[in-house]
Amino acid sequence: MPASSRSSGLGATFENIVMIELYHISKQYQEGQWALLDINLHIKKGEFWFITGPSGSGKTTLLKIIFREILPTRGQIVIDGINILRLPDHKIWKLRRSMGIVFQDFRLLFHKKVFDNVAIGLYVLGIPVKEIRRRVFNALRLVNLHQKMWEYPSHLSYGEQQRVAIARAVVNEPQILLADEPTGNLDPELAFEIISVFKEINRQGKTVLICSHDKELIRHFGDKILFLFKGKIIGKEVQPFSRK
Amino acid sequence: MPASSRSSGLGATFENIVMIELYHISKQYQEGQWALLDINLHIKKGEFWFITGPSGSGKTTLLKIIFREILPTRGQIVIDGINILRLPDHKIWKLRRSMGIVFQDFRLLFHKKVFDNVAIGLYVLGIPVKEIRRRVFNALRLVNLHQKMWEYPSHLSYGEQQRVAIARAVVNEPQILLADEPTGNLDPELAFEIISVFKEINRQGKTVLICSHDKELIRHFGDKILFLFKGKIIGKEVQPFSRK
Amino acid sequence: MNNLWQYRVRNLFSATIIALSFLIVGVFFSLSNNLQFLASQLAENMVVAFFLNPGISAREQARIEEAVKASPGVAHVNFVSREEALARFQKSFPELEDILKNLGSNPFPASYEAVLQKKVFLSEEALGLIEGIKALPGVEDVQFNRDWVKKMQSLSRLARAIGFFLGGILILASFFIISNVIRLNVFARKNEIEILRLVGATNTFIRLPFLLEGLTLGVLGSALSLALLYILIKLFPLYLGQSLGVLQEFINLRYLSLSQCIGLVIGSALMGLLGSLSSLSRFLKI
Amino acid sequence: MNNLWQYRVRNLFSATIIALSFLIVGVFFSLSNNLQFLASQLAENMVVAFFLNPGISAREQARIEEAVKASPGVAHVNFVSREEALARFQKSFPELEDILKNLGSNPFPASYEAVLQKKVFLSEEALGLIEGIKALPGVEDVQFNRDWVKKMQSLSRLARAIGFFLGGILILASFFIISNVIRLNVFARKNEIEILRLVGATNTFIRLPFLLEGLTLGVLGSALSLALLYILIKLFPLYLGQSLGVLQEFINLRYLSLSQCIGLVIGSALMGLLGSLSSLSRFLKI
Ligand SMILES: Nc1ncnc2c1ncn2[C@@H]1O[C@H](COP(=O)(O)OP(=O)(O)OP(=O)(O)O)[C@@H](O)[C@H]1O
Ligand SMILES: Nc1ncnc2c1ncn2[C@@H]1O[C@H](COP(=O)(O)OP(=O)(O)OP(=O)(O)O)[C@@H](O)[C@H]1O
Ligand SMILES: [Mg+2]
Ligand SMILES: [Mg+2]
Repeated sequence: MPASSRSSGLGATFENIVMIELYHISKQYQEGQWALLDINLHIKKGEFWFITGPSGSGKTTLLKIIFREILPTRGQIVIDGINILRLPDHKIWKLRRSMGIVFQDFRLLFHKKVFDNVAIGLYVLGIPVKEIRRRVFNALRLVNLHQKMWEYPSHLSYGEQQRVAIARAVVNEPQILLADEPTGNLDPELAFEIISVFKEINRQGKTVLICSHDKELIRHFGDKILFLFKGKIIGKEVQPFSRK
Repeated sequence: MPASSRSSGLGATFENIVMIELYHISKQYQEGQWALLDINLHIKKGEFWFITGPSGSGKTTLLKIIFREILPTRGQIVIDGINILRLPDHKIWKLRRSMGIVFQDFRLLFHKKVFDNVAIGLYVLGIPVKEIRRRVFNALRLVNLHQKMWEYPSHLSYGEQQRVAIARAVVNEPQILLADEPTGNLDPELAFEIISVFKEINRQGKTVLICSHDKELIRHFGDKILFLFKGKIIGKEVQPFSRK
Repeated sequence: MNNLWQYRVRNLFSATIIALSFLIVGVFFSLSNNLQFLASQLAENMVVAFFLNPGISAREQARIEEAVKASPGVAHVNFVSREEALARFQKSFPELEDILKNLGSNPFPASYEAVLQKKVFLSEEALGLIEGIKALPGVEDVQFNRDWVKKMQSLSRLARAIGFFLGGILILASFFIISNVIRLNVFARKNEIEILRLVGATNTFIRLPFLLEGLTLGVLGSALSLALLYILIKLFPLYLGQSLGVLQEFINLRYLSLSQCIGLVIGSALMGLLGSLSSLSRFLKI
Repeated sequence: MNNLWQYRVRNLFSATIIALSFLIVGVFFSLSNNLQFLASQLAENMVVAFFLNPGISAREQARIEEAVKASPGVAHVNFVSREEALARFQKSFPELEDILKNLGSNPFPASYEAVLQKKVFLSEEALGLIEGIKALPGVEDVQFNRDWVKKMQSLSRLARAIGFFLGGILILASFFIISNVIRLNVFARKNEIEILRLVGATNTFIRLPFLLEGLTLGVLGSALSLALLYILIKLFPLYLGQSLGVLQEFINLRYLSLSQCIGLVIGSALMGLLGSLSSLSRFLKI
């Protein structure tokens, strides 16, 4: 698969183009309990969003639906013009190659070295080894972990593992970057640095969505903030002139 | 095993008795890299400590050594008068029954219900079923999760899973409570509540050690604070008259 | 034990593998049994015939009879008169009737047929015994199929060798399988074991379920294999149908003896226990 | 393929199980081969003897010879004169020499011995053939061991039945084992598969390694089993030693034929592929 094909239709250069559209999205894991209820949201290309809300309010569920890891019970999602619910299973990989995600539970491979954990998304694209090495090193340097490249994740501290997950998500330079509590296990200084990295990526035209509880971070970086509570949007804060 | 035996020698009622003594503790996972270096620390019974420091500074390593999950490279640890490094493997269970721990990665059993995850420490003690049910319910109510008692952990949000881990650690009413970043995935309000729970337990005479990055929490609750950096103690803050 | 049910798919699979492997052991035990049975049946039909001189005196004949009967290892003795010998020959070779009719006198000698005890017949001491009697006056000739004796000896040895050889290999394989199955189970429950340790479970508390599991798997596997073997043995002749009437003696398959069954079950139970122990000692250090 | 090495312990274990199971299939194929060989050898020694009237005319005899030789399925024909018949009898029954000496004339008739082709001998048409020749004038009697014919037929059928029955069961079992081994492997790499999906790997990219793994396991397992079988067959007689000289015909074990070996390898390769596919289709839905 040529590497260029992953940006087909997604790499449009217009500003103000809508990237993620959610229409009446609801999710019910179990009868009678709505993890998400009637979510409507339009996210433009190049925007930087924070999603916040108490534990169990549906933040992770929302990210998983956008990533098409789970399907919503109701509603439609359009990403870069494509209704991803109509996408057949064997074409999901096209969508996935345009996105990077940092899961709340990291999902690292403990029997593979940090290098391979980060490189796995590049292997899949069939990129030459030299190029892979360069890109992985750069991604790890962004999160200040290049000196642990040849360690196993089980030999890392929890915060270091989280940074590996972040490196894996950004190494592909995806159009859309989703991050679920990416600084939950980092000290405030490092958290600040990491979000700056996301901001830098955002400045290159990528769309970024971050779930976070950290009020200070949100206060400092939040261009656009979505407040969730019990599965519902209870507020949006949008700065018309963001700091970017 | 009668339930009472677990507090043998550990439930002394004197104040000012030393509970945890660390002498020149150092830990080297790999040649040349000291995860901990010459840590000396005396923690008295009924004290409430925060341990803080940047990612990778050795907080988790310190807790694991106290819990005797790993052995230090150098130094000695005495817990309630017993040198735990001299404790033979087949007697570790006695030490463990006097401690509760919340791991940074939770370590829940995903094929067992929340109830069983919390109850596992009580099963081991051979406590009657009725009593187990009562205690588990109370522990889950403390972390505001009693309504999810019969769910599987995989059906919970990340913050909810963290609360299950907390409930499991406190259900035994251990003499020593260790918690590694117990509020990393919780919203500030809930984090506040949870630490209040720990404070309440501490008020009953138990010794509590919490690792945390959260400056606000530490500012609010911290009687005694230990600052780690690159495996060394770079500071201690001790309020002579703590708020308890 | 709880866990046996929890991982029922994996454990069913394991029990099936174990049963299969024991079934193979069982098949060969049963084959060996059948061979032994066939051998013993053939040996029972084996007799040594001492032909008497036509002109033998009554005293000499009595001495020979006594000597044959007194020999250790002789089960019982038949006297075959000359008339009986003739009648037998006529029955065996009806196409030679003409020849016999043309004969003036009965050419067949009388004989004592000694039926030897199986264990004696298959042993070397039979030869000495026979030589001794052959030396008596009045014994004209001795007839017995020494080749058959040897073949029977070899066949019996072969059966035993197959039994030990394949049995040994397969029992080793079964041990290997059980121990690996338990290891997989321990491995699958690594997390649970770890957490049990963390909450202060004693070693016994952690190990007991696995030991019971190994025991149960062993017993279950062997019981299943015995049932399968029984069905196989009962169904196999049916499947082959009527056409085998003439092969009756070959396919009259016999099941394992009770003591063999009990031995198999106890053996596999032990194997299950040992298999668990060997896995546990490796995985459950701390 | 990388993963074959990464999980070498588990895969070695798997290959061993598969090899063991194929070994059993191989043992029975080889047993069946040996039985078939024994049967064919016995069949080759089987003849039908047509006894001639003592007072037969030369023309009648010529007609009989012609009829026997012209019969389809007759491999070749021997003429046994009366003198030869007598000589044979003397050789077979040396203890009856006295009787024969007392005879005035040679009581044995001359005969044609027809050696039948194996396939004819074991078939029912042999009977019709024999009846036809028996009806010719000058044929006094026909002798052939119909029982032996039947036994051979049954034995051959038995061998084939054992082959199909046990072979079928064991090949099913092997398929089950391979498919489960691959399932375990897929299961063990669930996390990796999940992450590959997350980073946008195509289905082919994910499936190919498992298919190759199943293929390799199948081929490895069957090759290993062939090697083991060879060793078993070569070592077994050695182990039994000299004592079996008289049983040479039983233990002159034959290996599988080349086409059977190739069949086994290809079959197990296919089995590996199918086993992987069946596991993958269940686990790799999305
Ligand atoms: N099992 C291990 N093998 C090798 N090195 C390890 C291992 N565990 C931890 N380390 C290293 O030891 C150092 C301290 O790790 P530790 O987990 O104690 O940090 P921490 O303070 O808990 O960090 P965090 O806040 O990120 O959880 C780190 O540099 C880490 O890479
Ligand atoms: N697989 C599942 N099955 C059933 N219920 C689920 C499942 N996943 C999540 N839930 C429930 O859905 C609700 C929302 O979960 P979600 O993980 O989206 O919360 P969150 O906002 O990410 O919380 P946190 O900050 O604790 O991670 C929770 O009440 C949770 O219990
Ligand atoms: Mg979440
Ligand atoms: Mg840590």
